[in-house]
Amino acid sequence: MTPVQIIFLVVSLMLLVSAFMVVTVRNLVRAALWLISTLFMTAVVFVLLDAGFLAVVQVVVYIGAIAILFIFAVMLTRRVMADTGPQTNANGWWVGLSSLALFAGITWILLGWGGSSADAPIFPAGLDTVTDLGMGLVDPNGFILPFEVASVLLLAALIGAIVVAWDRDN
Amino acid sequence: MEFIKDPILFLANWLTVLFTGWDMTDGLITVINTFLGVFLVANFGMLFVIFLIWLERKLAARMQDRLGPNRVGPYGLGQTFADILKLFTKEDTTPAGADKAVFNLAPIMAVLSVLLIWAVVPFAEDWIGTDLNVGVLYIVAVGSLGIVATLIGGWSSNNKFALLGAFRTVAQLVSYEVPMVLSLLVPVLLARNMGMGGIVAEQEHWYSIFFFMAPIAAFIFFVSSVAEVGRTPFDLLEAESEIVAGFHIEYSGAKFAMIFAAEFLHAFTISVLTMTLFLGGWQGWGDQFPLVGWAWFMVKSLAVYFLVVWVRSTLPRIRIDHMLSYNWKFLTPLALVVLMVTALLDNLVVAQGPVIRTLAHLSANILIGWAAYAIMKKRAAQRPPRAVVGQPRPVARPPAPEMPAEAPVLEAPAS
Amino acid sequence: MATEQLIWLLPLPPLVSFFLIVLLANRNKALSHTIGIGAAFLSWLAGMVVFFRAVTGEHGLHGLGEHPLHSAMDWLPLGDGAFQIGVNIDPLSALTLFFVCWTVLMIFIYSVGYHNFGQPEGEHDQKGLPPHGATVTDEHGHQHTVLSVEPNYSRFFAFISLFAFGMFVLVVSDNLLTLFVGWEIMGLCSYLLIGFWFAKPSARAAAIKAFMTTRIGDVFMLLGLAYLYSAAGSLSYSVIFSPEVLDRLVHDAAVGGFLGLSAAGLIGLLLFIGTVGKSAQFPLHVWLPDAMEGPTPVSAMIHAATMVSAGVYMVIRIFPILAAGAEHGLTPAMTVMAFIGAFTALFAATIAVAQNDIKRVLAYSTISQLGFMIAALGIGAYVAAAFHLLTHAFFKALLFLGSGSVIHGMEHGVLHTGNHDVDPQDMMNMGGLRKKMPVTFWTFLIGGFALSGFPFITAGFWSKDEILADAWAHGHTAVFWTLAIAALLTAFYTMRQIMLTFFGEPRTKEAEHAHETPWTMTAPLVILSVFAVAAGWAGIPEDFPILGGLVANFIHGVSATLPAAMIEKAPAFNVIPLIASLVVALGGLFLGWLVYRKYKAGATDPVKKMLGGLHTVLQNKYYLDELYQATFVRLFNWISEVFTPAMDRGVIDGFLHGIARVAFSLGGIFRDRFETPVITGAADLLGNGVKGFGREFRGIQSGRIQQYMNVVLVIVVVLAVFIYILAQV
Amino acid sequence: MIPLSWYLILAAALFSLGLFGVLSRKNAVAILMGVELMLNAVNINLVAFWRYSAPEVIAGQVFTIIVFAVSAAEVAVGLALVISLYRRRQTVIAENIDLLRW
Repeated sequence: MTPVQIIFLVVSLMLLVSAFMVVTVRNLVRAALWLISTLFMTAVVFVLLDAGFLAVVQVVVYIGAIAILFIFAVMLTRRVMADTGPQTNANGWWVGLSSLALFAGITWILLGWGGSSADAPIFPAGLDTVTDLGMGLVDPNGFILPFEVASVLLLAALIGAIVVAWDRDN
Repeated sequence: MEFIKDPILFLANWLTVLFTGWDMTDGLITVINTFLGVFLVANFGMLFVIFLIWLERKLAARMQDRLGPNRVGPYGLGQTFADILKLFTKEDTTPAGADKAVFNLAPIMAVLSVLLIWAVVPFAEDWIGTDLNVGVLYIVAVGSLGIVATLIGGWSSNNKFALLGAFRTVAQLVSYEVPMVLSLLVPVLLARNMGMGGIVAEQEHWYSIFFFMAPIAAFIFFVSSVAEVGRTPFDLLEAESEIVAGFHIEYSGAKFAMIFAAEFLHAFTISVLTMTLFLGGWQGWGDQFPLVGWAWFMVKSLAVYFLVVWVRSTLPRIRIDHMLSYNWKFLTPLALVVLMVTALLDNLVVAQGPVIRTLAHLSANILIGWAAYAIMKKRAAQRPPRAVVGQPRPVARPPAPEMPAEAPVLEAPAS
Repeated sequence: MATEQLIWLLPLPPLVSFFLIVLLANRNKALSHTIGIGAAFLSWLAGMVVFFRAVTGEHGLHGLGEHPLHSAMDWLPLGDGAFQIGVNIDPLSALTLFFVCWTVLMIFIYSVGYHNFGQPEGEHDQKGLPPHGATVTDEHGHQHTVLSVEPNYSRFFAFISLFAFGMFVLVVSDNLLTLFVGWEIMGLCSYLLIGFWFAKPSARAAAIKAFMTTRIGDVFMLLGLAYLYSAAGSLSYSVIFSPEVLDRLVHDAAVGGFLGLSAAGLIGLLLFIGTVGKSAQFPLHVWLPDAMEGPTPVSAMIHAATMVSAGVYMVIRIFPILAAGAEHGLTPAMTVMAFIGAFTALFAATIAVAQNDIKRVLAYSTISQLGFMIAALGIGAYVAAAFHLLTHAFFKALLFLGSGSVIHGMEHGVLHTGNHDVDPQDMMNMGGLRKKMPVTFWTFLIGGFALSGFPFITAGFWSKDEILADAWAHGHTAVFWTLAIAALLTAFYTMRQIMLTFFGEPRTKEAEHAHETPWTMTAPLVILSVFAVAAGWAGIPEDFPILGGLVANFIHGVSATLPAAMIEKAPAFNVIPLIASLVVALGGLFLGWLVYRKYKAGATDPVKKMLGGLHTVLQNKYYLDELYQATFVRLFNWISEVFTPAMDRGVIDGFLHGIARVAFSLGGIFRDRFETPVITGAADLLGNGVKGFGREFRGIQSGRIQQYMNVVLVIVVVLAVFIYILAQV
Repeated sequence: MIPLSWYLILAAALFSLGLFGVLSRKNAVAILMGVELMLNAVNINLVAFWRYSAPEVIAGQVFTIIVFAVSAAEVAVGLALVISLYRRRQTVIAENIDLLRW
């Protein structure tokens, strides 16, 4: 066990525990806080994968925007702050079992796949992924089309969200 | 001399030699050294806050024609320590019905979000926690943790005013993040670098500091940073006269102290960031070695901090709708225009040498500023005049001059 | 622009103007007449450009016959090839275009004044009635009754614009079909315009009468066109007037050996009947005097200068067909034309003598003058007919507009006195207007002298003299003398009209208060009077003593329109017809002056004294209207009454009802035997099946999205396992 | 070093947890949180494959960025829908929102 492996295991454990809490706790604000923890841990995983830029973007986008939106939505959609009663519907057990089956199946397949035990290649020295990413996103031969489509999607979502949530009565 | 020029490096080298003598592995030495560096930076920040609080109180007092703290210690320097002592000895209350874990988490996150920023602040050449290549983005990222802290602090207090404060937090902080990020991109564009060290290094001449190239961006960044901190005139999230104290109404004792300290430290942090991004960071005249750089850093930062205090102690709080429309209808469009103009213009003039580049950017900024001013003036003229509901009435009127009861009869009427 | 393109575009401005006014400018009087006059001006401009380019072109007017300005395009795809329409300017159409352009533009301008543009709206005016005058209060507080603006002002300009379009189409077309299209557009417009004041019963009746009467001619004309098309295979001038086609037409017997005529003869006769209707020749002339119910510009231009000229134009145009085979004397068709034309000329002239309505005199005079032209054609005087057509168009338009101006002045007087019993059109009520309306007087005098054929100066003299000379030269003495007497009568009634209207003392208060008309009305009069004089100089015979050859004889170029074989040299100068025309013109005028020189108000009309009972007959137009009423109208009424119950209700309706009944019972059988059991049954079965299926399975649609996804998940897992096992085996 | 399979198994676990949340939670907001977990699992996979197969090719990171954008859009619209729903029907329980049933 190298220190990096230990760090990974600790981070993974925290990530999975947080995720488990997200889907099980009754109090939705707490679920949102656990979600923040999950997202933060995901950012750490990105760092471990030498994707620092993505880690920072993960924090900006998910924690800075999405998680706050979640908390806000939770607060806006209730009369009383406390959650009462079970937050799981009648399918809970079935869903749990089939999810577990899915996880087991994927894991089994992964373990049977030779490529999954591969080690990472040495990270090329002097590789500036931020610049490469920036160039790639605006390169006509690269990913400019998905980039533009994504921006249009965001614009549409922006307008759509405003229109949907517009309180026309007032 | 080596020590004088760069005490940090000297100490690091000395420690490395010492630990190697103790038969430690290289990895462990790096870990210990890094930990010591983190400890140093964090404690510098936390301890400097004590001085800042005194400084701010003194400055505000001077501006408001008061004396300020002057009892404890020379010039009242010990006042803050007395306050700290008082806060730590107060009862640490938790409201009934509060979400306890979250309630306790909020102050920690508040301090955390500010302290994390200091990881990328370049104090001097080579004196930097970590020169992330996405340093500017990192600042934005950890800044958003502060929003979460305020939000969950307000929510977990189980108090209506605290929740209102939390809502206002989201409205204000999330909104002002937009022009802040946009204006942050201007130095990034000019430096062709997202790292803080790189941005400072780009401003090596006095005429190439980014304040001269992008005064409007600096202004936008400064204003939206003040709003991010939530200080006057943007202190709507704690507005004492409206929602008593906003999100931290239920906090007391050490937890309140943490929120309080985080706010002051944040105020200084934005001064540091403004200075670093737009005023050349640790660069200055004279010999360049880290200790001098650090001195320049402190001087410039405190100068900006003075501005922050000045703003706080002179301006009144603005209304919430004004706050939002100022952001969305003025700062954001302006930041977008400045960003686009800077991006296009810099491509044209970057090869012309630093002086011409600065002049071109400066004139473009002046043009944009004048246009923005003209547009605002026109729109202000178009606004329908406000209905006058009543004339201002003095509370006390001077007594009416005594009038003679009847005009004196000068002549007897002719009979 | 190429001249051919210009010819194509020439008729369009009035059409555009019609739609613009009808659709957009209906409410705005000034805009309406601006559009209308603007369009007329554009067409006038185009017409002038085309005219001068045509006559000064590389071949000149004489060469234009062989090389007409021509352009055509495919229009109606037929079995083999396509029916072509096109434009064509040869000497005849160039000449016609010239006077049409001028008179149309003048009439547009004149209408502005005639319909009292700029005057207030009358209090009692309503659409469909002539304006009754408006009461205005001047600055002194006096109330005056003044002329009021026409309520349907815009509509008038729309209609005459459409009318002008029809006329231009007729003139520039290169085939008889588009000519007929323009012809019928004008027929429609004449109906609309005669009935312009449709609230007047007399106007309504006149409109219907005009429409129905000309329809009789048009039906025959259409028959002629159809026959011509089937015989010649085309309606284009260039084809039907080619020697081969003419030759074939002459030598083919008419269909069914009709009266022993040749094909050309029968076609010519049928087309000529169209002209009889359009140009108001006996016996279809009855509509024209009644058409005077329309506004004066309408009567003037439409029923004197242009539309009736169209009939003559058409008959001149088809002259090669009429004259085909005329080497052995006149063809039957020409004989008929000569007879009818001469008879009409005399017949209408006699009626005109006894009329008192200023416009009716002119209407009968028009009929008479058209008779001159028809007669001229009948004796083969092609050039003379065209010449008279040109001059007559100018001076008759001038006379009509002048009479309109007189009536307008009289209406002014009527409004002044307020005595609405006085008919402003009755010449007996006039007199002495010479001093009141000087411009109208002088121009009317010029027009009247032109009509009378005042020697040497006026256009009418030269054209009428040419007809008489031709008649004499070709030895048609009967025609010659008939026309000479008609010309004498013409001069007489013209002088009578001038004397009654302008000379002597005013016979009524209204005449005393008559007033000169505005410049929009007098300016066209002046311009037209110039042409009424000058148009004649273009056709002075070359061998005329002294005057001959002073001005190049332009009119003879028109003969170039004819096929080369038919062109005849102008007859040599002969003194007898000259003396005859001098005598009849001057004598008629002198007689008129002599008889009416001392006419006083209230006195019996001297003509009546002279003619006695005959005068009554003449005044009642030989009782022809009554005769038609008693014969044709009653006959058709009787036929209708007999056939309506028997034929319409019994046979046609019965047949239709029978069909309906059969279809109804068939429907019932289908419904009961097929529709209900088979189709409805199958559809119901399907529907009920789907419904039942849905009822059974709807339970799985719970509306809970998570349940659906759960099902999806389970199925995915099961499928994955299944596929995995399958892959292993 | 860390084998690729660790990351993949982590992502699989995160994905399954997210799926469980999506399918079992009553509250619509919580369902959206589950969706976010699943998207994060996808992101971990993408980045892991990028790092382990070809770090020079930037495509893996680009896909992640696109997923960020999509999830931001999804949350914005989804939460707007939930709030709009709450205004009209006073509930955010997914099971009660069954207007589209037989």
